[in-house]
Amino acid sequence: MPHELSSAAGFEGVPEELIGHHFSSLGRQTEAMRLGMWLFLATEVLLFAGLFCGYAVYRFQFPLAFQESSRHLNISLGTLNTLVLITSSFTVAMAIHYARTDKPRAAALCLILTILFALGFLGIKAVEYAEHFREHALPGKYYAAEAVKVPGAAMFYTMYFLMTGLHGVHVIAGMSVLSYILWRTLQGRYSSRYSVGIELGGLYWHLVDLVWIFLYPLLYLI
Amino acid sequence: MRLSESDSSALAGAQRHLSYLEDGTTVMSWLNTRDHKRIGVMFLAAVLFFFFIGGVFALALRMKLLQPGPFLMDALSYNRLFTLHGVVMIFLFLIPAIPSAFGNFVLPLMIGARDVAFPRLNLASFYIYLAGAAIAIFGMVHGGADTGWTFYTPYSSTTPTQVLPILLGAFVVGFSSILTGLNFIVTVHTLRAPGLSWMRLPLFVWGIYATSIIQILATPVLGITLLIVAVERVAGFGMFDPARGGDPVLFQHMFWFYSHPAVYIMILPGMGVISETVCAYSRKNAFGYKAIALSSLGIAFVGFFTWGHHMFVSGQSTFNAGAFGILSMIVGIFTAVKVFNWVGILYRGAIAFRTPFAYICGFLYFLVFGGMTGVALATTSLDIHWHDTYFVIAHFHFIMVGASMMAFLAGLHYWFPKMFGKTYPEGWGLVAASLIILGFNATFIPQFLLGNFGMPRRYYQYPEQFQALNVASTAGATLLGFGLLIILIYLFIALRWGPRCEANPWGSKGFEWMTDSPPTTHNFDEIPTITQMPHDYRTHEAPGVIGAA
Amino acid sequence: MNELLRRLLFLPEQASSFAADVDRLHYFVIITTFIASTAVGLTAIAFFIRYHRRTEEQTTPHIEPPLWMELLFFGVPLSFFLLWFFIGYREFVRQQTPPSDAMDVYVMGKKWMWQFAYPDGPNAINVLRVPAGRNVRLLMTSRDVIHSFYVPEFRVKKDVLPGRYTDQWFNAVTPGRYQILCSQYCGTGHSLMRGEVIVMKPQDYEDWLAAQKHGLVTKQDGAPTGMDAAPPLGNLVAQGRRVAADEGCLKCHSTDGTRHIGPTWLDLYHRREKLSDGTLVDADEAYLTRSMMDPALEVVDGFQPVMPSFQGKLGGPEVAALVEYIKSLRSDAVQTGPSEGPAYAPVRVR
Amino acid sequence: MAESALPAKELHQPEEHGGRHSAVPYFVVWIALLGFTALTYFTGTAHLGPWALAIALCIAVIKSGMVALVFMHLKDSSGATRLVFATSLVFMALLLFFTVADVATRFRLATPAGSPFGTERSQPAGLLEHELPEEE
Repeated sequence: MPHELSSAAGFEGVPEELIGHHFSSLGRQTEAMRLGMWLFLATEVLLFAGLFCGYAVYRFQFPLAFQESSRHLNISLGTLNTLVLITSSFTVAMAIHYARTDKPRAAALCLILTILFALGFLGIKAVEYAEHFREHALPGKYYAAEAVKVPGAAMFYTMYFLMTGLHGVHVIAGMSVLSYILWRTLQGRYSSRYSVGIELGGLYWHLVDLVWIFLYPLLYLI
Repeated sequence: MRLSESDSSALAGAQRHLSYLEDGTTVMSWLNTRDHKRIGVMFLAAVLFFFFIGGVFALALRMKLLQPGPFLMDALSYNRLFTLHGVVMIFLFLIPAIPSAFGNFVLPLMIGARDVAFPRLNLASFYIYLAGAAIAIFGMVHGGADTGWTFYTPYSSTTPTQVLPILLGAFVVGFSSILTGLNFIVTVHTLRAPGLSWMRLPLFVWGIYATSIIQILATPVLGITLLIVAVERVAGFGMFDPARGGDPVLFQHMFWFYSHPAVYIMILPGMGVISETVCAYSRKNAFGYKAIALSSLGIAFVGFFTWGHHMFVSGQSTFNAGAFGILSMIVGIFTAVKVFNWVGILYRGAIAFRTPFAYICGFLYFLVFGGMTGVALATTSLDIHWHDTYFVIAHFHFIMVGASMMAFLAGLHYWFPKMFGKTYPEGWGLVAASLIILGFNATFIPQFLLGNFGMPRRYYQYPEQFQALNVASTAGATLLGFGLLIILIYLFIALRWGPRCEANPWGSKGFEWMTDSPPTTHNFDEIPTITQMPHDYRTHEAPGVIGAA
Repeated sequence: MNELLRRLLFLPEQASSFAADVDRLHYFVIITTFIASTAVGLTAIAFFIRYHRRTEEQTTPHIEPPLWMELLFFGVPLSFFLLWFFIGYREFVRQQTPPSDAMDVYVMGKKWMWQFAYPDGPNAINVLRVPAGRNVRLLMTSRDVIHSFYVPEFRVKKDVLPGRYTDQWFNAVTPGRYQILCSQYCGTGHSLMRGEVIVMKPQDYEDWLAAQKHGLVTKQDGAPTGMDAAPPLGNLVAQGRRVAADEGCLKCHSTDGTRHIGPTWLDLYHRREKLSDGTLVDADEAYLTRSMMDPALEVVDGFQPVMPSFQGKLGGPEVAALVEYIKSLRSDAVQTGPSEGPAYAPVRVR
Repeated sequence: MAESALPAKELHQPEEHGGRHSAVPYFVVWIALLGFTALTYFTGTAHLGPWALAIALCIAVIKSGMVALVFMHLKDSSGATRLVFATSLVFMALLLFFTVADVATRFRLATPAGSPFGTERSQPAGLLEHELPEEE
């Protein structure tokens, strides 16, 4: 029988169906779930790699258009969005911390804060999109903005909408994962003995924040 | 109280002697199963079904090519046919075949685990595969795409045919591939039996592990690429639109970043099966075990560096062509090392010539022939004449239909007693194997010559001088199709009325033969402790359960 | 030896300067591979026979390969592969960099036809005439999707990309007629997109060029496909401008955006015109051709139906040239139409 | 259940998360992230020319490193998970490197119209007809 790493005593009160029949101990299963989640995060990284690759190629081919167009983005809203997402990443980390130290109420509060920050992020994004639609700074053949006439500007906005769009979809997915976890936390499911569920949700949200940390300078600043 | 080991075995005591096939025979018990063995069998059935459909498309194409002019069908349906032949054969048969069907069934048995790491995820990946296949079939029924399985833009984003369902079908099937890969990596990392170190893992597990790495790291890039083309078709703006400065060659970069490692997804599990069966039938330990295992990982990683050799003449820069050319040579080495080591296994072995062994010979011949033409293609200057001609088609069919399908058939026959507890008729097996090997050569060697002659691929009508070779190729194709039909028939008969066989008919010392066949739902009564390498035939002692506690 | 192997492998004629070198590497690779694989095959068969299973209970020794053998398995194939690669890549670079003294020919691939234009004048559909023994550089682009210019006898092939140039060169050695094939899938007509390279003796080529210049050769080279018969001389846009001037179109239609008796032609292509009866129509090729032939049918709002019909006065090529001319009249806004090919201009690139 | 040798490459179990887990590192990282965001904002908006991209990417890498190590507990998780995250970044870099290398070393006229070193076609149409300057 594999060596029991964590003390046997630590598992009282853990619901029966949590340990798969084929896992010898809870420690091994948590480790498996973490490894599984990180593999899933690797696929998300490579999903965005496709878009970053497009951005790199077109920035290389149309440097003037990319610089001109990125100056016409609303930098203050972009920075605000970055602060919102970083703080949401902080609150989700605190939520996991509270769950692990048996304070489910505080954990639930942090999760609600995180979801509100996410909604705030989407709201700010919606304001920016509305502005783009008004000044016709739209991707591909819909591009007719007067501000930037350099060829290749349409390509910048194609990349802008593809990247922020896909990131937005991931923010929405992250919010639904967080609200599922919020519901589980309110049920008192997570404790210092079993907290892998909230950890995995937190990992996904941190990845969404990681992607934005790279998107923000590439699109708004340079 | 925590579920201790002894309790679980008492729990399983009731169904101790019920094999996984008899343990619940309602349809729901199959559709809602968590058992990796049942999911493996369901994948096998789905995969064989799509192999049959792809095969029918292939024969239809070959029939049309009997005549240089219009014959049997118009240009558009011919283009749709070869697109669907490509999509079905690659996304719905070759990529899931060995990893999802045999990998699901045999991997947990080989590492002494009761099941894969995430059984529910395993079932979800089967249903995602079916959903993707359903979307693709919906597209096929509504006419199907005429873009070729490579979906090159700007043709794929401007053609009026039904490209969107096929794109989304491939996108969804990609998820199933990712989830299977994820499941296997975590299983191998966390669920190995005690005493089973990395250097004692069976070579099939190495093959599946390397394949899963590729599935995890390559499939998302295909996902995003197909998504962007779908957005371009639906919303009208796209990253690859040449009128806006978009770069069609960028699509090819991102597509082949997935599709070249995908061809290694198709061949690596096949190499794993061959490593197992060569050891089993020559009753010999794996000669150069470390070399074969590490070259599987080598192929998995270096395979990501070589996608540019699909684009030597596509407007890619000369510098890049050189870089990709050298790296393609390096990835070719790992296959060469494996072939030499497989032949080394036969030295001083006790070779029993059974049907799977006939498939092994076919596999080695086709892998060497196909692999060397691949190396010849990678010498950039020869590729200029050969690219997008029938030479390339013959090259990848030698590897896909030749090597990978031969390995699939070898695995199917080798594990048929393990999966279903029945034996297949040996005589018919050898007849079918020789028919297939003969038919295959007659189909694809003329295509090599067509390629040399200069016939481009995907040609509905071709200049007259190519007709003779095309007729020869079609004749070979019918023979190949006939050979495969014989297999289908005698395997089905063996499944229904075949004689039951004993637990280890081949006397193989692979770890998966430690349990009885077909195995019980919980695989092992006691998780075995592994104390030696697989396929160790120095002692004669009956290959029963090794080191059971 | 070369001829025997070439015929054995069904290789087409070696009609360009580097075809022979390519085939020599081809033979080297094929012969080495056959020797190596027959050796491996024979050892395998020898093992089959020597070590077949004698008794069911037979046991076999545990053999591990010595390190030198593994390095041999690794080193020998690697050295051959790298040797082939260096020979091949040197040849590839030679094929990919056109010599600077090459004669330029502009190739435009369009859905299912090839159009060739020589910098100093004549252009032709599907037929490319080149002098033997002369370096010829092809500057290629596509009007819609990716095509690929492939001449098996010259061992040359290069994809033709929309919206940008790709180039390749060859030096046709033996005069004759060789088929051009499109080898990148481009739709239903992909297999019919064939052209012909006619390699002529230098003197014949000069005579042909001179004849083309004076427009003596009325018959259009090669069978013009119904879709797009370009007039024999000059490119389409210049031709369209000349027809518009001769037929008096410019008396009523301005080309700089100012309103005149008729609507302006600037930015007319793909503009949404509001007709007098209020319906909206997209000014595409069909609309432009219809309004030339039957102007009274669709009159743009705010203009008088005074335009005469040109039915019977303008032939197919003239209408096509006029449409091309109208399409080329675009203000400097970012391109909105499909990716148009480049105007044919002498491009000096070292 | 006999005590038996661990599988050679056993994943070491992360130390038990008892009560002694403090929240201080999270606050520190949060403040640091806000600081770096401000830093990247100022370096970004100040026109530093070619260096802007490099600086912005370095700051982004530092920020994402902090989030990954502390917030995502990569610091104290097993070797396998770290290996997975590292390989995904390596393969992203691989895709970017070869694709941009292709675009950078391409035949000069193969880049699209409109890019600074694109075809002459990107100049206003009038310029084309004149004879090009001889020196290239």
